[in-house]
Amino acid sequence: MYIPYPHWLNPGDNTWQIVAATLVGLMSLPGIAVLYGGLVQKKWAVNTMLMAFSGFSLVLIVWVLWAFNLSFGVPYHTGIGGDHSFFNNMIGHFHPAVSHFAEQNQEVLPEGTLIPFHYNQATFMYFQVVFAAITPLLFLGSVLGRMKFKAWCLFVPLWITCVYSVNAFLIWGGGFLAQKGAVDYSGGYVIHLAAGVTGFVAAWVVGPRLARDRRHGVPNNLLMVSVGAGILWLGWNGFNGGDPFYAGADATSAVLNTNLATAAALLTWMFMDMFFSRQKKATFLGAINGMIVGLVTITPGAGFVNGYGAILEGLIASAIVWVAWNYLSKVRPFSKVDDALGVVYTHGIAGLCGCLLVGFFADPGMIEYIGLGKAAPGFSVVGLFYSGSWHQVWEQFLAAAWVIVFTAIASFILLWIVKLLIGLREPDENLEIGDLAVHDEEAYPEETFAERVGSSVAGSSEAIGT
Amino acid sequence: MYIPYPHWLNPGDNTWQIVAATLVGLMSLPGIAVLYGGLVQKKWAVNTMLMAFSGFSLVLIVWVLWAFNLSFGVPYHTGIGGDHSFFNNMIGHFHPAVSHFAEQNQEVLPEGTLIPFHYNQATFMYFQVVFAAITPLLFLGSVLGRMKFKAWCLFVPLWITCVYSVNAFLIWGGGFLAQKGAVDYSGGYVIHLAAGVTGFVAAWVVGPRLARDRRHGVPNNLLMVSVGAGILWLGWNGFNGGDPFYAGADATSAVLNTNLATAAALLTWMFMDMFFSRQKKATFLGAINGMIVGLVTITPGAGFVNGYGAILEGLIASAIVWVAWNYLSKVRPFSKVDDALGVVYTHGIAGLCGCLLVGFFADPGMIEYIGLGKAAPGFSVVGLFYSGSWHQVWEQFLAAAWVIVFTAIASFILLWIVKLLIGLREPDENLEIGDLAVHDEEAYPEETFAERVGSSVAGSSEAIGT
Amino acid sequence: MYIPYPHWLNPGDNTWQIVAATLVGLMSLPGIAVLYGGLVQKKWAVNTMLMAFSGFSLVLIVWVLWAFNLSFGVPYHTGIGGDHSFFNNMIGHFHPAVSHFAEQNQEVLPEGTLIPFHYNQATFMYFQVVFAAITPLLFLGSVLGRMKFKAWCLFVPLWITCVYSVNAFLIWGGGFLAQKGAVDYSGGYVIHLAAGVTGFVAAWVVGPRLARDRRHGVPNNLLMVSVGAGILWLGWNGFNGGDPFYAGADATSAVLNTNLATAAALLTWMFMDMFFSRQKKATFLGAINGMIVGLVTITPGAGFVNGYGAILEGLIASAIVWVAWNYLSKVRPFSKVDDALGVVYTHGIAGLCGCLLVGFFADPGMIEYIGLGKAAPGFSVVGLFYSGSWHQVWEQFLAAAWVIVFTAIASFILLWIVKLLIGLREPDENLEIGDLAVHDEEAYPEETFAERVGSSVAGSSEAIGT
Amino acid sequence: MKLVIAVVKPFKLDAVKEALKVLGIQGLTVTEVQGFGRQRGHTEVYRGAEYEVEFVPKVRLEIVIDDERMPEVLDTVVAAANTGKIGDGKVWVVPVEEVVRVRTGERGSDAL
Amino acid sequence: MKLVIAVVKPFKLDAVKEALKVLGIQGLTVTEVQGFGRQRGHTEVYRGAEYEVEFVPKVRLEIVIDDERMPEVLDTVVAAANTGKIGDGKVWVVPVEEVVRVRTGERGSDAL
Amino acid sequence: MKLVIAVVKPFKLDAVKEALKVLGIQGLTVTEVQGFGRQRGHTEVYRGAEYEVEFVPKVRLEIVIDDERMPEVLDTVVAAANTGKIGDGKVWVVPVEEVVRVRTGERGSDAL
Ligand SMILES: Nc1ncnc2c1ncn2[C@@H]1O[C@H](COP(=O)(O)OP(=O)(O)O)[C@@H](O)[C@H]1O
Ligand SMILES: Nc1ncnc2c1ncn2[C@@H]1O[C@H](COP(=O)(O)OP(=O)(O)O)[C@@H](O)[C@H]1O
Ligand SMILES: Nc1ncnc2c1ncn2[C@@H]1O[C@H](COP(=O)(O)OP(=O)(O)O)[C@@H](O)[C@H]1O
Repeated sequence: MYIPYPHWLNPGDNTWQIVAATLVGLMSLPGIAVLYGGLVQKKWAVNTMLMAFSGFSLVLIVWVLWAFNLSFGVPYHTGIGGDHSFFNNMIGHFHPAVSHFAEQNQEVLPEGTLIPFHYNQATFMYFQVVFAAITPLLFLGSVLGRMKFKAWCLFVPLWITCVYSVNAFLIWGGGFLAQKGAVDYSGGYVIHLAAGVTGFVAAWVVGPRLARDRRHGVPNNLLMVSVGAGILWLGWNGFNGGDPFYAGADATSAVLNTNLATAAALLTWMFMDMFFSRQKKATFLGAINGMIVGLVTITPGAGFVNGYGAILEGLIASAIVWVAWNYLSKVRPFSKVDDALGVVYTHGIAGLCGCLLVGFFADPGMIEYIGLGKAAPGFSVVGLFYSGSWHQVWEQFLAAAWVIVFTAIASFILLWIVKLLIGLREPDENLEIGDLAVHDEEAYPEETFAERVGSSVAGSSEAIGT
Repeated sequence: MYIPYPHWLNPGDNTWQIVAATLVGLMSLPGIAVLYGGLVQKKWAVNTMLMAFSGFSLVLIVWVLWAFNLSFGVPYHTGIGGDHSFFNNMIGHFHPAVSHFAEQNQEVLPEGTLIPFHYNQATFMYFQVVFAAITPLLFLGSVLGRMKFKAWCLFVPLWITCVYSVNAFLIWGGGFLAQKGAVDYSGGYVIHLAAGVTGFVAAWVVGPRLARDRRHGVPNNLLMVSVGAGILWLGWNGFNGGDPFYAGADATSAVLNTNLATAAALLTWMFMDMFFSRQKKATFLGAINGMIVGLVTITPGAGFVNGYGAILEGLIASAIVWVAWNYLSKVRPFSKVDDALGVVYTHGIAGLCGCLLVGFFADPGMIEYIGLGKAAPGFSVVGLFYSGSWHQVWEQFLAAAWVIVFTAIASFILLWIVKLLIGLREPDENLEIGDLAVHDEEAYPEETFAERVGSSVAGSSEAIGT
Repeated sequence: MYIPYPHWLNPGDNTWQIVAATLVGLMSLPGIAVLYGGLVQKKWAVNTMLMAFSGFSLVLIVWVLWAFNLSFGVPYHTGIGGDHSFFNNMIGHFHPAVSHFAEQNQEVLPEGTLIPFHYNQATFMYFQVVFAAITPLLFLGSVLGRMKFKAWCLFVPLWITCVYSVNAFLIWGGGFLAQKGAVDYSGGYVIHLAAGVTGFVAAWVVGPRLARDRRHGVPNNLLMVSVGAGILWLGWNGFNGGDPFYAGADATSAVLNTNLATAAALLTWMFMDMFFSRQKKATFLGAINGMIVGLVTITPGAGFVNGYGAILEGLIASAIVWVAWNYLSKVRPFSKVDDALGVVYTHGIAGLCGCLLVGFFADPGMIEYIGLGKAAPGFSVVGLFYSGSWHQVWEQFLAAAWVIVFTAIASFILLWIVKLLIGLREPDENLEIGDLAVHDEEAYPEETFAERVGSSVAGSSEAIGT
Repeated sequence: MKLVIAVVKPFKLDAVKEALKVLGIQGLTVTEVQGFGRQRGHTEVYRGAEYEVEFVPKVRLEIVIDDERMPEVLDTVVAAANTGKIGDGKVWVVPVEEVVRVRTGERGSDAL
Repeated sequence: MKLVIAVVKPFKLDAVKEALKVLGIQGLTVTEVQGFGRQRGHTEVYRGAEYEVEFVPKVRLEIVIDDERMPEVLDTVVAAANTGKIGDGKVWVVPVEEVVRVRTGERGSDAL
Repeated sequence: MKLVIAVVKPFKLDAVKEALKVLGIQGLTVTEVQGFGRQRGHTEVYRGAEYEVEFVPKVRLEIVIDDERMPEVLDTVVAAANTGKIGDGKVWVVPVEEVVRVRTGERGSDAL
């Protein structure tokens, strides 16, 4: 006699988790690939897309071979300090996770979870890897149009191993910061703030695009931007909805909140463009910026705030980032670093806003896990507006400080290692040409002037006319 | 001790509902945005996409703040007539729905449901809002290429509040028409018929595009149309599959039927083009028209008809709309109103066909909810072909008459209000230029002739050559 | 009193199955439609997309009317040989499946299943039809740019009926090959190997594209390729994850493995391009080829191999197909047949690799269905590396031989029938022009030179200037 | 023979073409070009960055004709392309020493 | 010097270019254009609406050459571009008073 | 009057345009073209298939001017477009017999 799954596995939760993961995967491919591919200058579209596809692939392999256990595995004890010392709670063990046990056994987190997982480790690993994989694709936006392709292929695995894993373990893997009380519903710190910081540092270390490209570098295809943006928005339902790890009430509340914050942020940016920009016109790409800000801002608190909080967070963050985008960008160091797509604003500053705003808006009534008996009413977060206490804001701030400082320094070091090993920039003669020089391909090939080399025309007589 | 969800919540049903909602969201963004963005003239593609993204966002905010309870909340008693009078059953209470209770408590419909919902209100609210949000995007197709952007931003919230909510309450919220017996599985009346009527009225009130645009206004990108069309088709699995509100047998039957009707309608339109059009050629955009007609037609009956019914409905409606598209369009008033993308045909007439055809094809054997005891075999609808009675057809007809008349008049009034307040049309000098005049952006920017104003070329020495 | 579903229906499993099916549907529309639409020469993009949409639709109708029961219905007894003879186990009964019983009753396979299905037949039928429907779209890639549109509309239904149904029944429907022990997790034989073979035979019988097109036929839009490729990759989560038919641990393990093999294959192809190609450059379209090879290769074994196996399969198959693509293509018959997009390599050879590699890498520890009592530990497959026996390899080989030989011969005959009835090729004067000749449409219409015929400019005064 | 080159507003192409047809002109060649002149261009804004575009889309017509037809052709083009607004464009005339019809090899006036 | 302008069918570009190479022509400039002439255009249909396109895609070649090479170049282009079908195109010749090579500033024949 | 035709590298368009502005040139017309010459093209590779592209993108400027301005315009364009690298392009001059401003019908120098 056969059964489809063990008693601990719930097909509803398992389905939600894997579907949410698939939605997040779609955010990267084709989402980010074509969003950035359409926003970048035409001559760099192919390079951008290939970096997205290869970056995603590299993270997948690295993840199952070691980074997953570094991020969520048994804590690695450096032995420095006591059991609860930072250094004994900053990273997991180095161990692959690809055997049939690793894939099919029930997921268990070393430090224990409030509720045993309702699915196997493959589900959890896949859900987590799509988050890890999108992060480099986000900061890719900062270094478009000049970074050496090989350098990208080396930097991504290094960064995931040395930077992402540490932040993930500290905040999600039950590490030091988690123990201190900082919360990150689904990646405000680990993903967006870290991506913004890394992108900015990388843009600085790699150096700017050609002056010529910055002078003429308009986007190439706004319909493609639309394809990517739409997938990003709706894909985010999985990004934030998947993070309670169960298909419960908080998951769908997080989905609704995500959409509310995003709508509020998109409209805020659009109206600020209409009323405060020099042209006094609503712009499509401005609206998309606002949309991204909303998605990013609500990420660390999607299931901790209520609908009002979500709308307000989107509104506030969008206004802040709009101002930063239009004015902060004119002062050093921002004016000096060529962050091609402005990742430091739409992910860095927006992520920071979100992380801090949770400290204010978190509603204790938003129960992530229901508590019975003395655990009642359950697990939730209490923000300043409900507790009157600055505690959570402070915890959020400390974690933000850590992520910014650590990520900046570590990324800087890794970039230098890559620079010394193989160099970070394409040579100028390639920069002048773009995709055709680096990949022998262009985004929209023209057939009139291209002729196949040594093409066999076997089996077909040339037809003439037209 | 913690549990992931309350006893009344079923993770399978909750997952299906939120995933279905996400699929419907994708139909709007990027679906409709790029379908219309690719079909419209190149000079209006950006404006079209921005209207789609902003319209979607506006509905989200309006929905949670008041429109949700207007549509599905406790009936508002005008006091005119008795308890069952039309005026005491036409709209819900005005009340926001964004508190943590509103989001996390179990969904309950005032007039009661056959079966208590298996999920919280956030799930239901989000599922319903993506339906509300796509409706204005549908009639957007009628007013492309001339409507003032600000007017759009004002009309959409007004329309959702005054028109959509009323229709939704009357037919879905347990209102008068529902009590009378009209059925609408997932939006033939409330969404498609209403969108078709509103679009047509709006196209008339706003006035036509520039003669020049109508003379030269070819689509700009058929591959984009393909992206949007494909997402629309498969996204519709959530649109119709989500409407039993439980992941049961009728939900997946509705999905299969949706695909059957769509395939039949696509092929019917394609073959009619091949055999009856002047050119005697199959066309891609013709096939897409047929596809949309199929999707729309099956919507009001997806889970009430069986496979035969689905195929026949698609075939019949596609043939009818094909004839209307090619001939009715030549007679007044159709010949006089510039319905840019022909929404009145593919959504209005197709929706009407679907609403009426349910009255004929509904199969009592298609059980939406299983009845036990004397409720056996359960809830289903009986069409003329099974009952021999015109009853259902008549009910469907009455509801259609209401929706057409009410929606036309109400939309007309709202449009005039907007016209008086801020005007409906872009000035002609903007119409001549399009996106570049209204948003300072164009769909496919050209870099050769664009030069950055006051671009800092800091940190990079201009490279020469190529 | 009402209930949402019968006791045998599990909403979690039903949700997973229908969502997985929707993801697979998205792989075809818009996936394959725009992947191929972007890869083909600009002049054929519309034709390509219309063939994809119409092919998908034709299969849907044919499927429910007869092909589903031919593939999964009660075996048709030819009476030749005994009960277990090949001829009594090669095809199912001819019978439609569209009544309300067919849609809503619990799915049951005639030869019985290890575990009764947790959902109704509509779910299963829809899941299976999206697999059937994508197969012709795959081999469409071989005959692009010359096949007569009407011939396509006739060949697809014939092929599904006479070729697909037979392979499906033999391997999945409990037919002869299944009884012998060949395994195909989700379509290595039935879909990819068959598509590769059919495409190659069709390319040969239909004849090559115009020499002119082959000399100048560059792709037209690499961003569109990216859209299609991304949807293909993530959609494959449903393709392989759906095949245990329950949302269990093996389903999500299959999803993870699918992504691992794909990442490994993409990177392998990319690095081989960087180090072994003449240009020594990574190319985007090369990476996409590798991606497809990975997806195809893991398909027949996604849930039978573990993570190591998945990575190695992707690596090995990608290297093999890369060599075949670059060298085998230069020798007869490959050099003589104009397989436009190289389907015989990326689906044929890659599918074959996958089918055989299962025989080596299948890990008995990967349990698809858990066995209780003496059935413990459950159903799994044992490959050479675990059993030391060539048995499974041999079974896999026999099935491959059958599929190649039968599919090639049957397709050849069907093509000739179509050729005799209506011809297979567009006339040369149409081939010279492409979409504009066959459909009166082009992919990216140009408005400057197009003028509406007899356009009514009613209701609008021409505006002048700009 | 003469080569008349006219740079006019794109939406005037039909009008000019039709007017020339009336004159019995058998053929012409059109190029999409960008014009720089008194008519100022526009500003584009992408993600807050302003780009100045000093050029305006125009169409450029080339018409090879016999010397004696030059005056009427010139007047016809100017009349048909005129809107009275800045940016209407320019027409200029260049001498042509030889013309050949590729299909037949005919030369001179016969080639037109 | 002379400027030879040839408007021919796009798929004939290779042939013409190769033929000119044989003649030792060092360079030329090509523009994608739309031609109007005896060869009729086509009809496009989008969502049931018919659009008439009276223009046909062509490529326009510009070749600056020394006077004495004019005849052979003319013949070569005509021969290479010919298909004998309507729409093969036209070639015409315009006088050139000066030529400069930007890179070196060389003038006249040396600039070619 | 004269027609100055300059084929230069696309990224030199701004420089040339600005230089001409300084000279007080009121207008010009630009076309995106493909050039064939000493500067070799490139190879493109799609799915393993190699395609040779012998053409290089250039921009083609047309400037109608009064005879006496010809020398300075010629020198200005050459100076502004020069990078010293192969492929800088060519400039040639063609005689113009008549010019008309469509908007006003003005002829000759007044039309410029
Ligand atoms: N000197 C010139 N040489 C070549 N083309 C010119 C010249 N002057 C103007 N043009 C073309 O004519 C177009 C219209 O000229 P403009 O000065 O804008 O308006 P108007 O001709 O009405 O004064 C310009 O866009 C440009 O394409
Ligand atoms: N008078 C003309 N001036 C400029 N271009 C012309 C003229 N006549 C024809 N052409 C160009 O030559 C092309 C071919 O001419 P057409 O009359 O179609 O065929 P044919 O030259 O074989 O008679 C046209 O498409 C157009 O581009
Ligand atoms: N004889 C010619 N006729 C027309 N255009 C030419 C001619 N020779 C060169 N050109 C144009 O000038 C461009 C530059 O010429 P090229 O020989 O590549 O470099 P250079 O002028 O520096 O020697 C070419 O791409 C082509 O567009």
